[in-house]
Amino acid sequence: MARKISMKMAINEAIDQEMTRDPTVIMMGEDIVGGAGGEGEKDAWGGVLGVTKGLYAKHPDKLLDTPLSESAYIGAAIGAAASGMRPIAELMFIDFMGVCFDQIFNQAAKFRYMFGGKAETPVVIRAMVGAGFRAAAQHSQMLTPIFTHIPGLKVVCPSTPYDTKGLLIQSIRDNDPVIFCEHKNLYGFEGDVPEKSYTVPLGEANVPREGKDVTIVAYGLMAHRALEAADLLAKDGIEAEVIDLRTLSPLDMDTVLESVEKTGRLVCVDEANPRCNIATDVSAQVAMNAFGALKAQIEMVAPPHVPVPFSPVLEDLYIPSGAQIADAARRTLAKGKT
Amino acid sequence: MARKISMKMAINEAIDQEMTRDPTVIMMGEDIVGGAGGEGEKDAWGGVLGVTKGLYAKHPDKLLDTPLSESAYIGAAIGAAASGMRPIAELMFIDFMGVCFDQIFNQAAKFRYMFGGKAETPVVIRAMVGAGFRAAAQHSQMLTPIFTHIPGLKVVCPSTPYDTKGLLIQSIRDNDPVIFCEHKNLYGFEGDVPEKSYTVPLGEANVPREGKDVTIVAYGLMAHRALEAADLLAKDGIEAEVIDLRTLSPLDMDTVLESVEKTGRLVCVDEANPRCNIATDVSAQVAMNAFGALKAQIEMVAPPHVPVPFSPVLEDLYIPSGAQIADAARRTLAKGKT
Amino acid sequence: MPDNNPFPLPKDELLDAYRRMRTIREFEERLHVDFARGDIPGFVHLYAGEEAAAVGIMKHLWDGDHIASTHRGHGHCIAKGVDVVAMMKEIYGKKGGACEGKGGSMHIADLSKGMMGANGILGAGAPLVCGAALAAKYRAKQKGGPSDVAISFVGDGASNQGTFLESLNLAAVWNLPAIFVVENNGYAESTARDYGTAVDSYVDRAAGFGLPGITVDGTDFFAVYEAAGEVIRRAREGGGPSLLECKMVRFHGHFEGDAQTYRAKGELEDIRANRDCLQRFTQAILGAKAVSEAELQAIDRDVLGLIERAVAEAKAAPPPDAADLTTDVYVRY
Amino acid sequence: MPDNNPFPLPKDELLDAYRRMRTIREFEERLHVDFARGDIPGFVHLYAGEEAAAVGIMKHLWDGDHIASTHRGHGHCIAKGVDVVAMMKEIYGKKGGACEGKGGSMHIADLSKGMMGANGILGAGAPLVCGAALAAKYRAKQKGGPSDVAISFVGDGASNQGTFLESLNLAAVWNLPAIFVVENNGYAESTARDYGTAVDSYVDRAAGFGLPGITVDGTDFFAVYEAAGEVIRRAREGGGPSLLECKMVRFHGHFEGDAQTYRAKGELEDIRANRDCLQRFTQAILGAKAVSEAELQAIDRDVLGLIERAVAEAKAAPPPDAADLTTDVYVRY
Ligand SMILES: Cc1ncc(C[n+]2csc(CCOP(=O)(O)OP(=O)(O)O)c2C)c(N)n1
Ligand SMILES: Cc1ncc(C[n+]2csc(CCOP(=O)(O)OP(=O)(O)O)c2C)c(N)n1
Ligand SMILES: [Mg+2]
Ligand SMILES: [Mg+2]
Repeated sequence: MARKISMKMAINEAIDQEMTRDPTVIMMGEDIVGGAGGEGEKDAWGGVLGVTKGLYAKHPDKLLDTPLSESAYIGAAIGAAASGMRPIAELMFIDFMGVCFDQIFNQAAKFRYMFGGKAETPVVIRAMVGAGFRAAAQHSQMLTPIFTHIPGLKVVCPSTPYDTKGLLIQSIRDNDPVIFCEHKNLYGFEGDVPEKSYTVPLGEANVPREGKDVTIVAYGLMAHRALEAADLLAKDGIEAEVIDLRTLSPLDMDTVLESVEKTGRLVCVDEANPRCNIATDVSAQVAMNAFGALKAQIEMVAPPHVPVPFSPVLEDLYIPSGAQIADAARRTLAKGKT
Repeated sequence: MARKISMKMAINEAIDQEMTRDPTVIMMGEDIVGGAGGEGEKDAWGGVLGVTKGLYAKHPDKLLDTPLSESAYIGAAIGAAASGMRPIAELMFIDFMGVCFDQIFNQAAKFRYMFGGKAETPVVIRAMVGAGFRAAAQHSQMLTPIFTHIPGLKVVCPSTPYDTKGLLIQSIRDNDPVIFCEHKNLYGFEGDVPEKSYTVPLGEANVPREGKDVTIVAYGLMAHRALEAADLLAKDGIEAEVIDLRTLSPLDMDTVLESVEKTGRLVCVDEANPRCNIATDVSAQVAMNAFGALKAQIEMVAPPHVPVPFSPVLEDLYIPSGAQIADAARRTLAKGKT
Repeated sequence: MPDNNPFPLPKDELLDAYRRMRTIREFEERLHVDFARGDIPGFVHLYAGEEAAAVGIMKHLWDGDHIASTHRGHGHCIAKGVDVVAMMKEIYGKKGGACEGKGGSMHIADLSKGMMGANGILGAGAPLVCGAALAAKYRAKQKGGPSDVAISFVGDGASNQGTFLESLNLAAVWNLPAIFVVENNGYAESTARDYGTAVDSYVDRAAGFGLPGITVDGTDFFAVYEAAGEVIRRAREGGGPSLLECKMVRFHGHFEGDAQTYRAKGELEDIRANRDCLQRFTQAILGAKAVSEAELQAIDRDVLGLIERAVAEAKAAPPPDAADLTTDVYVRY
Repeated sequence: MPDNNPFPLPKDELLDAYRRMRTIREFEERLHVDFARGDIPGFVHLYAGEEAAAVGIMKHLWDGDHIASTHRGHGHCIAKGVDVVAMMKEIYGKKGGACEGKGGSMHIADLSKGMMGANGILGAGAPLVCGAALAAKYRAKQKGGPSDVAISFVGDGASNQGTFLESLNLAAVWNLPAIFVVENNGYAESTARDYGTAVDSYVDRAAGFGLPGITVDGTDFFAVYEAAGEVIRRAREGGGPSLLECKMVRFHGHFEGDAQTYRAKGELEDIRANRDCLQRFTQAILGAKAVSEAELQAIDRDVLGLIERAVAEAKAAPPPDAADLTTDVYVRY
């Protein structure tokens, strides 16, 4: 497992391998090939940040550039999924969900239930999430809580290249609609990734760091910030356990509850805005199901209830930092039973 | 205050009075007048359930029927709000938000922040919410958590005709975008409503029933179920305090925290699906900010993580009942410190 | 009478078309009565008066073809071969319904028949049909021969939804075997078509997206049948998408319970008397002596029997079990 | 030279048009350089090469008129009179920026100038413009006289968004004083217009929604000016909405950093040499001796000075305060 590749390449490789394996895997999106209809280079872009670059050469019939019509082509991916294909649709930025949300939450998510269990909709919707790109209010949101709220959807948000490849392959093979959230500020992040195909199951959290004093729950970019916080806390002799949720729906509460039973302290971190987010969701479930184990208040760390600002200084303040997370841990450690 | 009218009439009256008072108040929506372009009765519908019936006769220039194009006309209401009007847009069922959400969450909600505080968007988007109408998965959702998650939006969901009138008038006068959620199963619910114009402030919960043993937090139809639960509990000598949030953003956490300080027990009820909903939001905030006051686990009551089923027997099981809420209260009362 | 058939369908097909139209009509008229009696929960939108469109089109389809329907979906379902008893059970919210009682009138589907669902969201079927058509195109490429097609039904009102409009362009860009049928019954809820749609001709609307368009009298089964045949043939042969407008009439209110005061005086009586597609069809085939009255009467008896049985079975069927509330959300979770 | 003016604008207006176009050009070319140097954060989409459209249209507008722009918004802002220094500060994310540094390039707005914002969401401006036009219609009804208008800009790619398409119909149904300008620069990101849009003619697209449409050479200032004058006049007089297509060219990549390998060989050189709207305009007004070289050079000096000052002030300006992070979300909360 010595090969290190970026998260971007991990995505590319996952799609490549699944397209090779399964003739029903196709992909559609805006400029995912690039150069269509023009006189210059074909496969000119591979998506706005080059994630799918090179796939067209290998699978010329399976990547479809689309008009700028998310409702139509995301819906088409869903319709194709309901009629035998296994499409991956790229919603360039998750922020664009507002023009096509109906197809996702009222159609894909509900077919199976509304049709009495007689439909399968194996579609994957890949989208960039998250702040830090200086891309401002309409290109920087997480929005994971909105999808997580909807029954019938699965929601994935990995933090490492290894998990990304394994979870994406799993998502493509999964028979339910999956919203696959890729943090754009992790695209360049490198890590060990086996060349061969493998899967990481949905609904299993990862514990990248064990500790006995406090549990920090996070996902996506925040998993890295949580690890930074754990490093900071370690300097004070505090052993933080970091849980990377990896998938938000299904959610691996068992791992969280077990950890809280051990540590008695919980910090939930989310890059999504604070109201009704993943942090409140996990916190509330712990307050309901492991109350007895809690030694002190639960702490939550999230951006403020504001849109993502453009100015780099403000955006950096907006995104929860390792220091903020460590402070939150210290706050809960300072209180309550020992 | 002896006059009793339905919630439906309370809405009608609020719009009527504000249109009379303020020339910039206009309203648009599908069939909100009805009969447009036809040869029969004008003002034939007054909306799909007759809520705006009769307003056209009084304000013929101010009610605009629209094509079946929510993006365009909800967006138009927002654009008109940003240029001097005070529009009310009717999104018939909140379930239709998926075809027009961008205009709400990326435009209306973010203008003020993105434009550095230099915009005001005084738009009210009225929509029917909630289950119990046998209207199935695409016409029965709450979706309040999705709007509450978004910074820049205000979210209101009243439970009584009195609050409805006062909150709607306040929402129309408010200078921020307001999502005004009307529970369709409360339209016929009657209560005392003054004829004269009055406002109920946003961000203030109501406490329809005081009690010292357990706090039950709810809103909309669930406020009524919570009161039913309180009745049931009273038979066992348990005094439940019921908090009707009334507005979800801004949220009156002070009232909730104060109550929990007193009772030490919390049940949060939501008709929205369980993941990342209002119940998790309030619960998490309590677990963070009033942990010391909690004597036992927080209980949440919500429908299961499933779409709204059509079959009446299933739909009735889907919607949380007074008995379920009372059971939840008993569960938390059975545990922990006394 | 085998020689007396001036129509583009042989006798047994004419009788089959009659059977389907009659079935839709009786199904809907029966629902109208039973809804008024309070037997049926929820919103019900009836297709009565519009049968010629559904059947005239669906007569060209096979099971591998897909359709996506609207809130007014019963007619499309029946015409596409969805089981009538299962439909009735569904509308009653019962076990054994087409969707096990979980969907109801607005969500009847049967993917085994290529029926992708009635839809509570206006315009939502159009993107789905692009996807079904894309899948069909991939299948055709693999297996050769004429392609399966996919057909989106949309009302005149819903034809102003962005989802629908985007789909016209996408279908043209991808050259999909897709057909967009605008069922123009003159109203969207209580609002006249002409108020909400700025263009008179759907052929112009289609042309704005590079699609060929045809307008036909949707109360004339044969006109629909012929036009549908043409656009479906083109789509099967790789000639791409089309738009087909059927001008038609709605016999009942927007939904059951609608007092229809927005209609002109005498309008309903007039359309029942002069624009009844089933009556037109019956008169045509009887007039040409392509079929006999006795043959039609036999079908009528069958149909009434079927509807009667469907209602009886629907009423007798048990409701879903409490445990069904939480099943069928995911394939696996 | 007051007599040498064959143009529809008097000399001072020609010079003003020149100044606006030149300002946009220099603003954008400067950003191109400074972005490459790493001075500027985020996504930047440049309007260079497209100036004649923004200015040819905006010359007809007053402050009460509204426009809604796109991700490629700098040109619209400058043409509509938004302060150039405040714009530059905004692009640098600084205090005193048009949006106090909170919006950035993709969200510059100035409602006091009727500029409703650049927009990061394709097609999103069109519904907003319907609303501004509706408000204008109410104002006109009250005060009489010609109506304010509202103009939505949309790229060729974004003209396939449902929001945009729905708005065409809504504007026609409500007979709004709205104009929809399709800025057809031949590309949507890296994809050629002809791939993503199934119809060749935007006049046909407009006709599909009952709107009059005009196509003009968007690199010809006077062609734009004249056509815009016509559709704006009609809208002001209650004659309803129109669509105006400007065929134009994009001098830079989709956004800064785009290598543009999708272009034909020599394409960029060719359009710079032969389709430069500013060069065309300059040659026309100089050729007719309507203005003098010295007059233009004086403006050039002014403009370069302004841009220089804008950059200097933007660099020198302090960033927002930490406390600004949480202000300006609501008017009151
Ligand atoms: C997105 C959306 N908006 C509004 C509605 C409410 N609605 C249901 S049917 C209908 C009218 C549809 O008219 P038309 O498309 O002409 O179909 P018809 O009912 O005439 O068959 C409306 C407005 C909806 N279901 N979905
Ligand atoms: C709803 C939405 N989808 C996709 C994008 C990403 N995007 C930004 S600009 C662009 C291309 C726009 O092309 P066009 O409309 O022709 O405008 P141009 O850039 O050529 O001025 C795309 C796809 C977006 N911002 N919003
Ligand atoms: Mg209709
Ligand atoms: Mg373009």
